[in-house]
Amino acid sequence: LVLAGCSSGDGSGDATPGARLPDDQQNLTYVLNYGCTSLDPTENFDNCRMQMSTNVFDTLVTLDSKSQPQPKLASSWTWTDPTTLQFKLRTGVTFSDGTPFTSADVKATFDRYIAMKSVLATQLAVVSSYTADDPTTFTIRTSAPTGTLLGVLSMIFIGQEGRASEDSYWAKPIGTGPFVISDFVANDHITLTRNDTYWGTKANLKTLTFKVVTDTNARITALANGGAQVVAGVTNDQIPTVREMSDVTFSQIPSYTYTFLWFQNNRAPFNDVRVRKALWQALDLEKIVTALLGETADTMTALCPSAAFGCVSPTNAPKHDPENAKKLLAEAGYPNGFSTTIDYSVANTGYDQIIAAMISDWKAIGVTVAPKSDDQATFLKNIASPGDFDMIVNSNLTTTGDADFTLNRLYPCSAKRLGYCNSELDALLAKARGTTDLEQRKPLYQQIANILAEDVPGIGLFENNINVAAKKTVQGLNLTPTENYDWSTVYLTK
Amino acid sequence: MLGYVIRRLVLAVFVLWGVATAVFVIVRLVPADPALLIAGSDASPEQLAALRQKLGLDESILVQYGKFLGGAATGDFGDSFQQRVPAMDLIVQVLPNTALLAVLACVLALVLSFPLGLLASLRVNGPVDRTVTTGSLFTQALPNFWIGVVLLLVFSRELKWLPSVGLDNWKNLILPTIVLALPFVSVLTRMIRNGLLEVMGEGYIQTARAKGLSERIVIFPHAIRNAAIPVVTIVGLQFGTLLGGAAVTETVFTFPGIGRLLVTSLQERDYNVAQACVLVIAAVFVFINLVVDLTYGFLDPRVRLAK
Amino acid sequence: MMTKTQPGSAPSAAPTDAPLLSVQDLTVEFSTAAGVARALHNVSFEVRAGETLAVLGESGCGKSTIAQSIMALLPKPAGSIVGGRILYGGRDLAAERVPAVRELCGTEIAMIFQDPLSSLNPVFRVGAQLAEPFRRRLGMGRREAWAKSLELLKRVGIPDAETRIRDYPHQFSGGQRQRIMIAMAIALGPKLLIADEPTTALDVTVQKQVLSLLADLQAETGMAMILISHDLGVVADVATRAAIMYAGRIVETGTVRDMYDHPAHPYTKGLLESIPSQTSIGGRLKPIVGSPPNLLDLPSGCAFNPRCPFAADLCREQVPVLRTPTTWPAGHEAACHVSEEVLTHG
Amino acid sequence: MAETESAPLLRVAHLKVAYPIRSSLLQRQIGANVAVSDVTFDINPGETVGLVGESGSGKSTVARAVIGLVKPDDGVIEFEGRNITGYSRKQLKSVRRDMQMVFQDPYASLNPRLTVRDLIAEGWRVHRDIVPRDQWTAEVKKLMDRVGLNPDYSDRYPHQFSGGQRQRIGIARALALRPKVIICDEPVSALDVSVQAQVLNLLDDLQEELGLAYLFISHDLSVVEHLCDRVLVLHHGHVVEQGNAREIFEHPQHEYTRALLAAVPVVRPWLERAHQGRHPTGEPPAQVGQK
Amino acid sequence: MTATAPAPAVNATMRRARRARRGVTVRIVVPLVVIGLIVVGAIVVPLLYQYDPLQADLLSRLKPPGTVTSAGGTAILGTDQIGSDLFAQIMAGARVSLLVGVATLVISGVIGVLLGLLAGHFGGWLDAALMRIADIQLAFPSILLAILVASVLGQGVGNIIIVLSISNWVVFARVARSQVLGLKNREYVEAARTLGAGNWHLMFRTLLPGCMAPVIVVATTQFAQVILTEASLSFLGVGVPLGTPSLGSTIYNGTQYLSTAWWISTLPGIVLVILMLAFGILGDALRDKFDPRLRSA
Ligand SMILES: Nc1ncnc2c1ncn2[C@@H]1O[C@H](COP(=O)(O)OP(=O)(O)OP(=O)(O)O)[C@@H](O)[C@H]1O
Ligand SMILES: Nc1ncnc2c1ncn2[C@@H]1O[C@H](COP(=O)(O)OP(=O)(O)OP(=O)(O)O)[C@@H](O)[C@H]1O
Ligand SMILES: [Mg+2]
Ligand SMILES: [Mg+2]
Repeated sequence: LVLAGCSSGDGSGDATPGARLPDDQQNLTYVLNYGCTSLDPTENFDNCRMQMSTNVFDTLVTLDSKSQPQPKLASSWTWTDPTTLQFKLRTGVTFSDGTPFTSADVKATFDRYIAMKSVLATQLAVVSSYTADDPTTFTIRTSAPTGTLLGVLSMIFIGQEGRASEDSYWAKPIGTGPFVISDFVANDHITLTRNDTYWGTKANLKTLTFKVVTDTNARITALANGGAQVVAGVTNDQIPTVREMSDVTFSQIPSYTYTFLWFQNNRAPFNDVRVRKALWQALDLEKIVTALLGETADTMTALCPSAAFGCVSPTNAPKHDPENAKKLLAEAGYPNGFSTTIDYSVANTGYDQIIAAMISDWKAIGVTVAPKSDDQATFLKNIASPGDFDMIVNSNLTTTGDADFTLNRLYPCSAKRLGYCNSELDALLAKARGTTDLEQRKPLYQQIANILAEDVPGIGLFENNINVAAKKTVQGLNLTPTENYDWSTVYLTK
Repeated sequence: MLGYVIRRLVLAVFVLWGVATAVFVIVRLVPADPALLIAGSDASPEQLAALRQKLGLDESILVQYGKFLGGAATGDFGDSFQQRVPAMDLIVQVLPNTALLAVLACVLALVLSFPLGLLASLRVNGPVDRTVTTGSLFTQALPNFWIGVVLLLVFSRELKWLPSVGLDNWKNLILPTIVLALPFVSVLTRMIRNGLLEVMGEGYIQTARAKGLSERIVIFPHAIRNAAIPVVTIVGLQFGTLLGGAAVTETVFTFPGIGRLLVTSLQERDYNVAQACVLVIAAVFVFINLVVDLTYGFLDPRVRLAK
Repeated sequence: MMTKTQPGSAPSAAPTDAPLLSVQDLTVEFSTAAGVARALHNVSFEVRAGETLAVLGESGCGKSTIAQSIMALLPKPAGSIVGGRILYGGRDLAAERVPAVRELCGTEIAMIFQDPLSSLNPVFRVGAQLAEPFRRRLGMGRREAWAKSLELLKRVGIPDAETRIRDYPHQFSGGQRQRIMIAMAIALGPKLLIADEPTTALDVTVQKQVLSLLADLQAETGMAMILISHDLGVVADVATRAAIMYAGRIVETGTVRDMYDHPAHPYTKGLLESIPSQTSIGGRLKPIVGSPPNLLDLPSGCAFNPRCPFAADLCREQVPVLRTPTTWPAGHEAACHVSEEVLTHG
Repeated sequence: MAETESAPLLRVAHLKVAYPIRSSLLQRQIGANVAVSDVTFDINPGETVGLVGESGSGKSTVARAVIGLVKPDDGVIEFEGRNITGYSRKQLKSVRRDMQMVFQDPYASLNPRLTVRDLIAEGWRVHRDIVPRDQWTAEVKKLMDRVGLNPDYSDRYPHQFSGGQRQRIGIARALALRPKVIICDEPVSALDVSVQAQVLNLLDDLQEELGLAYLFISHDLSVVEHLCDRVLVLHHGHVVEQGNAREIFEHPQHEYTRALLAAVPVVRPWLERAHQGRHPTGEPPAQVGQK
Repeated sequence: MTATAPAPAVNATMRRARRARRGVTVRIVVPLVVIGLIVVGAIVVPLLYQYDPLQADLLSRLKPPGTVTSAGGTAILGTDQIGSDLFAQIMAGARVSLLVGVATLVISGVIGVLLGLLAGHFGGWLDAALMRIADIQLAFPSILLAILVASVLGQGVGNIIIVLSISNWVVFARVARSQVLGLKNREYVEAARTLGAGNWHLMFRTLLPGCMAPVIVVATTQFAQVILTEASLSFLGVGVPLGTPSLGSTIYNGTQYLSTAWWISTLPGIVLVILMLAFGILGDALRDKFDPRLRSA
């Protein structure tokens, strides 16, 4: 299904799992490093909603580790023509409240997603119509051949017909998944209990608690004193501490999360590609990432993370070269550098250090950059279309695991996010999306990556790893690059 | 007495109206779009517009203000933007936790500071006094988040005696209570010390001594009762501060309290929840201080009868 | 309660031979930011049972300090007894530990203070404060002590005592508060009552009542009294003997009548002449020139010499001792080198 | 002594002052406490009028009303023929040059944070035309000399002086404005007898030299008897007796006046006989003073 | 007590007196000296070190006290998470903290005392209105203001001063008002009135000086409070921005390294404690000095 994790830590050895704990002790707490404000996956798709929805809902299909679609609520599907996709739905599935699952539920869910006009809805914009032909058949027609459609569908969580249009339903939803929500306090915790009527393999855990802990010390402490069994978001500086704990395994895999820098491409001096390139060449990202993030991140040159399909490294990426950077600046008419600002959100802990390091590098080529930290809400306002900033640093998630999701959303002229426009790129992006054959899409993305490296609308800074520390008693956890894990396979041993 | 309470309540309503208006204006002055926070930076303009309409943010400010005041009067602050449940429900979830914490911190502070203050005042300017006053200044000088983290590392991580996050049982209350009480102990200790010193110079203390009462009795009912009067006032004010100001401690210990709810609702621009939090905190504050003033009258007959 | 002396008007009560209280060479110092002030210097006097001794003098001359020394009420650590003895019932109170002296307070020696409002605890009912000596010192029960308090209140003439006993101090007038203070002081039947300016805060009509109350009580119980005052009239009303103080020393002592009629110290004479009288109406008063000395910076010799119209060289060099000047009757003493030369008796 | 032919300097007629009783919260007036009512008297230039009465009888209230610190509820106050009753603070400013006050408490009535020089010159800061600024120092020294203070001490603070000296500073401050009448609210009550005599003599001398008039308030009858030409006896806010000082002390008419006189402790009670003549009904004051 | 006893007793009294007297002076002088040293350090040290808070030296991160950095210098107090010299950073932080404290106290003190004077002097509806506003301010969580100002005006030292001033004026207003109410009926204020003094004269020449002693005492204690509040603003993400380190923000950033690099947060914490202790002791000593009842002791 997905990449197997949970044993890549060096000190872990091959643990011979102890005996399973009895069922009434199968209670696991997973500490999250991100907030949970709402559970509605149709509105937005932040980490928390996706994590929770993955375990409470089912989707029609899921993507495996090689981004290949696999059946879930849909037992099979066929492209009856290049723009028509027909699903056969699984029978005998019920929601956790006992209502049976039918194609009407799928249709109602589509209605909801489209009505919410969220980002996923824009991904669904190619869908021209959808019909519930009979209780077990669901058909989607698109306006053009779409290679990414199944990827998008892997993120559509199927809700209940009749109630799917109500906000209150999604605030504490009922799904067909292996777990049921029993308690939710925003930004504090979500408690899931096993769905004993689940159609598939029933979950091993009796209860699963997602606990929001934003303080780094408290997170590790919870792991140390038994307050939690699994902890996400171990920072680089905490890794030695975690490694020292004898009953804990530390695991890392690449994720779909990455951190990037944007220029405001239509604002001087960033409207000059030489300036943008100079700022890139000034950065010794290798050193910054190694020193500050260590194993928790890898440098990148593309604008989306290499774990995702199509996110290939450009062949022409500028190298760290302060001398050349100075030269480029002089050519662009800034022999003595200039002053500018860099904007970031205080919600992103750890950015302070990275930004200070980058500012130091830029100072070496004569560019003075003032840091400007904003409260998350203000930051969002600044980066929402049309962006109001000189430079920003932010992180993002290629949710679908496909380059199209990130690149086609942010960099076409129509996106108006960072004042960047290149019609050649637009054409390539459209072409890549229209291509269903993965092998044919790959070279297109190589071209796209090269154009982006040439134009430097932004800089890919680093790809974040998933850094999870878990007690050795936790078994069966498969880490995935999306950070949404299927907890139904997890169980606790003595 | 009843008339006094009624008049105080009238004033309290005025104060709460002021707080309500201020919070209403302030949350709306803060730039940022609540819709954007719900839907994320990638949301489409259509989605944002629809959200704003749903949240009632497309209405004129005056209409919003009218609705807010009208609702607030009946305890209905509208739904949380993010969670789509009544804002009041969220507060009801966390307020008792914070209240419990605040009460415990007050009790702990009083229990510690009375003997310390007394001891210091009895040995004024001596080594004990110096130790107590310097110690109290010392604990007050440490930022609470620092103490919080240190306690967390020592008692939770290293010694594994106490849990570090959440509120599952009484053990979760210990560390936050200590952190909240520490600066309070310092303030109270010094207040009690200074109050006692002041009172010990009063004529009635001389009278009590001249009656031949032992020093214990001179201090115990005579001095303490008089010195307690300003202490009660401070406890009232501090209790209010504890409610609203526990955000830092609650964050360190991931404690589900109203301080954290207020901070996150502000960060999320969840106007209704923020407004409700501020008003509830203000209401508790005003109420506590009313109670304090009544207690004050109870402790000091001159106040009650001179009303 | 002692009944040694026969009832009668206090000033004429015959003193028994052995003094009840004997203060000998009492010296008290206060340490202040500016230096050490000697508030009392070799002060000696005696009080006999049934007798009233007045201590007279201007503000700051050390009157209250005497009272505080006897009652072990000197503010700690600023003030301390550095010399002399306070003999009471064969014990030296100056050498006893504070708790030991406190044992005597209330039962043997009691005290009332100048300001009756600040001397009552504002937060307790007067009944409770009155009952305290009974409960804490005699171990009486609540009810019994309360009944005793009520009796006391009636005795000092608080009208409507049954209801007023539940009131708080601020609900009483100044005169009434002072009566309550007196009630509290006489509760345990002390043998000696020290009244530190008991009427200074009261106006004349009330003062009169309080003074006669004190006189009546004294007549009834035969207790001795030290009346501290700066009012020559009040002293004459109440006391038989008086000690005049100046800058921490007793400068003259004797019977009130003899002292007023034939002062043996220029200071006493000056005081008496400063008072407006029949003869001065419309004319000028004869004040003592200058002002009282600073205790931290006393003049050499007689402390009064800079203000004294008769000061001779000797007065500036040598501190005069208390003595009976020739032609003055025995028991009348003054600390002046030149009493005989400048003042006359008879 | 000036007699009634000439116009009085100060005329007070039917003065009534009530202090409002306010609710503690909304500051609404919920009642009034009548402190004095129907008080009528004159002060002629160069005359001393005494005001006696027990504590709380309204003596200070009369003084405060006359000098304009409280607004009368009824009655007329005329100064040199001008009705100053309804004067605003601004209008009163001119009157205050001619009418000054000396307070009871020499400790509380001097701003502890000002030097003697500043205290005395404070009035000139308010009334800028009296003494030009460059002569302040010299004038202050003159005044200090006048009231018997060492002019070298002009840079000292009040706490560095004794009670009698402080009261002299208070008098110098009042004199600085060159008033015609000084209201003395118990100026010697807080002083020891020896110092009291000095201050009384000073007041006497100043009156002779400068032709000042005094409204002299005291509860000490012997002082009033010594100093005053005419006396008003105040009881519960009413004037119960008024007239020539000697007359009243020798032949008190009102029962209250008699009680008051009888309560005064006599320095030499053994000379009681002499006093009997003055107090024909010298009985104990009964319970008059008690409320 | 025997006749020979007095001599040692005199000495004991004098000694105690001298010690007490010295006590008060020492308790005023020593804190002032300590504060002075920190102020001088805060001005001089960052200059000497040519300290740039944004200068990262990634090879010398998290080095313990006494380490030689990659640049060749010795970091006597170690380095922080980006390799800055901690000593220089602490001193620069003290500079920011002191600035915030002083500026806040001046602004809120001036406004608060002024309003307190107005309320106390004029009384009536003005007093009632101002005191209700004060109540509103007290009942209002200051974190809200902090977030407002941080979002509208951005993060910055100036904005923190604004926030803290707004939430601190009430203390001064209340102290000044209660003091004025006490002074108002003092005879010396009446005396000024009888001179014909106007409102301005009464408020600023007569009442204001009388308020200053308690205001100064309150100021010293508020100073500590302000610096600590600034630190918690850092904790909540609305404190001083990156590039202007305050003591509070340094301590906060260091808490994440408490278990691995204790010095980052502990050393500035110690400096903060020393500073607070100095102010606290100074405040208490001033209180003792201004309190006539304790003066003679
Ligand atoms: N606690 C103290 N510390 C320092 N000096 C003191 C203290 N108490 C009294 N003194 C000084 O001792 C001297 C005598 O004071 P005391 O109170 O006995 O005077 P008094 O005669 O009672 O005056 P009054 O008539 O004003 O009550 C005064 O000069 C006073 O300044
Ligand atoms: N500011 C005030 N508010 C209300 N009542 C007052 C005020 N000042 C005085 N009174 C009342 O007015 C009455 C007269 O007071 P006043 O001060 O004039 O008396 P007095 O004769 O000067 O007394 P004393 O001898 O004690 O100074 C008293 O009953 C007093 O309680
Ligand atoms: Mg005294
Ligand atoms: Mg008066």
